[in-house]
Amino acid sequence: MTEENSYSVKLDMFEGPLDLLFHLIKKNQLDIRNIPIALVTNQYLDYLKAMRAFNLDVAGEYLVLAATLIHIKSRCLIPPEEGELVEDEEDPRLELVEQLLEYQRYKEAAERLNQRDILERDVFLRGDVTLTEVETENKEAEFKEVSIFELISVFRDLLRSVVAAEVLEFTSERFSLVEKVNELVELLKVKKNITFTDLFAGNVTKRAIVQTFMALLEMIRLRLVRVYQTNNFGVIRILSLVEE
Amino acid sequence: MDKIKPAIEALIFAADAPLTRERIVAIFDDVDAAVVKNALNELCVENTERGIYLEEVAGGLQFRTKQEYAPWVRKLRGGKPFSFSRAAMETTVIIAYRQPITKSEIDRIRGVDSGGSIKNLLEKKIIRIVGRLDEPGKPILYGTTKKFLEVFSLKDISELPTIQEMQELEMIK
Amino acid sequence: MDKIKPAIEALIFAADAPLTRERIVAIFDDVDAAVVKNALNELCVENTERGIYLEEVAGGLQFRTKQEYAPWVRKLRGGKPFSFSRAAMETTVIIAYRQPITKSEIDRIRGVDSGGSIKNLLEKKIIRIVGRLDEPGKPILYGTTKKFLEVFSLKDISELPTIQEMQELEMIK
Repeated sequence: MTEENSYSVKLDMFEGPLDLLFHLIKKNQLDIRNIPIALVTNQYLDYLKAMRAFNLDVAGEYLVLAATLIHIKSRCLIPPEEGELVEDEEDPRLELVEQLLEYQRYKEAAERLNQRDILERDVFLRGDVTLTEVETENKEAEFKEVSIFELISVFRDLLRSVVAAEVLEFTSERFSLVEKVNELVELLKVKKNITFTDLFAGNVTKRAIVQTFMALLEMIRLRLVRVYQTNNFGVIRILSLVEE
Repeated sequence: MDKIKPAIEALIFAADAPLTRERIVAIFDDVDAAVVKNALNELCVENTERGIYLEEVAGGLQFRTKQEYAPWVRKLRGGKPFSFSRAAMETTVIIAYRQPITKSEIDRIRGVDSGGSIKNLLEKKIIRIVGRLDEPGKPILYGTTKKFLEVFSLKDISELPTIQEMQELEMIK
Repeated sequence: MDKIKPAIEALIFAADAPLTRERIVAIFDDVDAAVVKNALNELCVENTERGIYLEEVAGGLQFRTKQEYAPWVRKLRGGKPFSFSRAAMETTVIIAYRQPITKSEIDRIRGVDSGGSIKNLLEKKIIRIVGRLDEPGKPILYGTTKKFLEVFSLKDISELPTIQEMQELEMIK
């Protein structure tokens, strides 16, 4: 194993140069307020080298911080000149330390925020509410509940008219066919096309299979679908012809 | 799991459409199906002192606000609820029983033009276009939607009374 | 009205967004405001054996599924749970604490370009543009939205621990 492999990191593991620096501080169990700048700078540069070795694009920000670290390191190495007041000499690490502390606060705050009950992860709303649309979208019309008896009374009146009696012939077989057709229309709305085999996948009883098949025939008759095959023994596909 | 009932409630609440019993049973695949089914049955008949109740609708289960609190809910929503006009009702009935059906067929049965009602019902998502007839002019075919079932509190389309049942009902009245 | 509590529940359930206490009080205009307020307070602290609970969020009240049932709800919903990348989370938190804030200030704090995260958060409506700074280039100022509060289950922005509290926490360490 080469030395580079011990730094086998993905660049996207870090959120940026500060995050990488943080990682190093934590790894070496260092005090942010008193960073041994030479050690950290060397390790930081090693990481950058490793990233490059893995052909990862090292973003400009990483190089900027590298330059800053090298600059601080050089300033730390220069002994104070004679006669200079040492106490007045600003710690060359100070600005970086402040930046790191600030960043740390937000990192921790982000962590705490992440521990809250997050919507759509930990807690959920009534399913038919779309959160993004809450504030802007016009609400769909609301419906007054209609009882089945109101429906029947309308129907009864319709039956009295001559034509209606003649055309409103139906049987329960017809209902199940309609239901199956509706189900397949719904399915095709989502999938656009399905295979013949998939169509029958959910059917366990002989009756269900017959029903599905009858529904398919009805849909072909009504030109709701087209059934096609790409080659002689290929998969049979059912394609929706319904335009939205 | 001992908290199966609240877990089911959470599921039904979070679903974006009425949730079928099969689907619920399938989701609790680590729980004995009989236990889930039993819990479901209990939930359906429980009469609580809450503002919402569990309704069996459009083939599944859904929470709804109790009817007695409708006046306040309407006040919240603002505006009047959509109510079906006589024409819209007739058109809906014909489409429900005869789907898929063309406009000209609806017009023929009603004896008047149903264009306005159809447009209205399409907008309200009570009906939808299911396809086109392979005939000159390729007339559009209409059918009912899941929303239709929800609005009329029907489990599925077969819950609509058949002609025979209808005639029997007429006898009773 | 003796059934004020279930009526309030129905109302909150039916609302598409967190419902403020004021709005609820206003809807029950025929009931003494103190009675409504009292019922609201009771509802907020009630700990029921249900799958849903009442959360005080973004200035209002809202029903949500309890956290303990999240695994099943996630199973029902399918797909990946809503998740923020670390970058998005950091950007969110910086905007939350420092709003109104410019992109260059966010970039400075994070030490990295935050353009991608900002775009993402704008799309998700977690943040929004609140104005422009009166400076050369008129940089855009960002702030958090109501949806931010909703997503992170916050009553209001002040529920976030203050920077001072955070610094104190830091001292303890």
